[in-house]
Amino acid sequence: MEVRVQEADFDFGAEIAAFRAGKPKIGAVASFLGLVRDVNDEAAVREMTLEHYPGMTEKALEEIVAEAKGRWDIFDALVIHRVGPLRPCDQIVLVAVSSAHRGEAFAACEFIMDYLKTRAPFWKKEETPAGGRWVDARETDDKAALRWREK
Amino acid sequence: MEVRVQEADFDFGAEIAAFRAGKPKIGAVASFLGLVRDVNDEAAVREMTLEHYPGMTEKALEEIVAEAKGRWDIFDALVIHRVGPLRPCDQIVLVAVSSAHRGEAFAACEFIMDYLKTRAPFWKKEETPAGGRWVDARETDDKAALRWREK
Amino acid sequence: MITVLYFARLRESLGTDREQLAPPPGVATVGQLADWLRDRGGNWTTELAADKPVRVAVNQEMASPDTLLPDGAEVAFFPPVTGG
Amino acid sequence: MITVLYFARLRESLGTDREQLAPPPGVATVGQLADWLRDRGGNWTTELAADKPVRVAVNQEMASPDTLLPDGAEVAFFPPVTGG
Repeated sequence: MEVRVQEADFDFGAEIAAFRAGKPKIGAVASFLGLVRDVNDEAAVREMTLEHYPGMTEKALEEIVAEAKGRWDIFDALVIHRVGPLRPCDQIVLVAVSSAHRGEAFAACEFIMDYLKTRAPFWKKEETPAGGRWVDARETDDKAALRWREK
Repeated sequence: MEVRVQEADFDFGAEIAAFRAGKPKIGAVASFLGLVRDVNDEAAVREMTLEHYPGMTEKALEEIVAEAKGRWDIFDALVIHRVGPLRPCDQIVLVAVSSAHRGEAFAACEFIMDYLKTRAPFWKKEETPAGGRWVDARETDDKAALRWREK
Repeated sequence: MITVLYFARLRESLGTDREQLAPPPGVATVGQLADWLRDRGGNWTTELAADKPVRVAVNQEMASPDTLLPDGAEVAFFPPVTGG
Repeated sequence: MITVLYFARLRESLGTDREQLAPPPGVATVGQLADWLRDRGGNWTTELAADKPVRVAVNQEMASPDTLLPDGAEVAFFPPVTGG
């Protein structure tokens, strides 16, 4: 498993290719790519900045991935999350999970994203025509994370 | 929406890049990549051949994607499925879904895969040391498709 | 006249992938067509046996035993699908 | 001595991202530390008010008001996270 927090952009296709290369037991790769939208809550976003808590962020992501590995029969997981200034259409986050069959890969990938959204210390600040504003946590993200408790 | 059935391989990264290029409303791309495993049901697979029903296959895939669009608030979906001879580690299928938020993209992507597995006319024949054999439909695939009826 | 297609295991076992047929009066549905083909004997009888999980499409839409066969229909017999 | 870190909105509002503190006896938990900092007044009082959704980590693990503060602890105050 690999977790990376970086300012640099990443090559989604190359990352997925390397993630599965030479592993003929893998039948399924589920992945998620999060992108900067130009509109959030009805305000035009020109730029955003992602702040994080160095050290704790990596630790939290590793714990989330370890928990996914304990819950589902998956081979591997990759998480890359960017920090620093980002613009619309920029890549923010990549989560990929490999497994023999698709059900496990889908579930673990969505689980990692839901937990990342509520447990990994990242904060978004958006620049809009009305000025900078810190993004509020979404109640739907808490709900998305909570539903995994029931399973 | 785009559906392609082809013998040729595809470039996963380039497909996803083109799928989302220049669309700053997209916040989430969930994708699935299905690969040939070297082992299936305890037999060593050296090669497989995917047969399909030209015409009906494309129609079935388009209906599945249209149903996903009716169920979830998604922007777009892409399905590429290969046919013909394939070897372990080869790419079989790509499904990608874009949306504003991740929940819809994940659900629609998994729905499309589950329905594809039970409704799109493709058949796998595996070559093993014991000879060729047609792959039997998996009961778990029927169950995976059925659970969407309850929602 | 109808066109009948066979795929995958059925195509191999029956030794054909396509035939043009003029079913007799009384063969108006998918189920009646299967009964009529089964009467050919040999692999036709075993592959189209009632307990075999054979799927049928009429004009490229999934069909059931009571689906009617329009004139000129394209009817396909195949095993449960295993793509992806 | 403990190290206290502030992130995001709190960092901006409090005008600092890090400070070394020697809390008085009686400040043994996260909740007591927050009370003590709140007594500084101004933005400290409003940002750390009980009804604000402030999260706290002790040595990079999520903490609750009754989490104890080990000597040398790294304590971080921040808003609910919004990554991804």
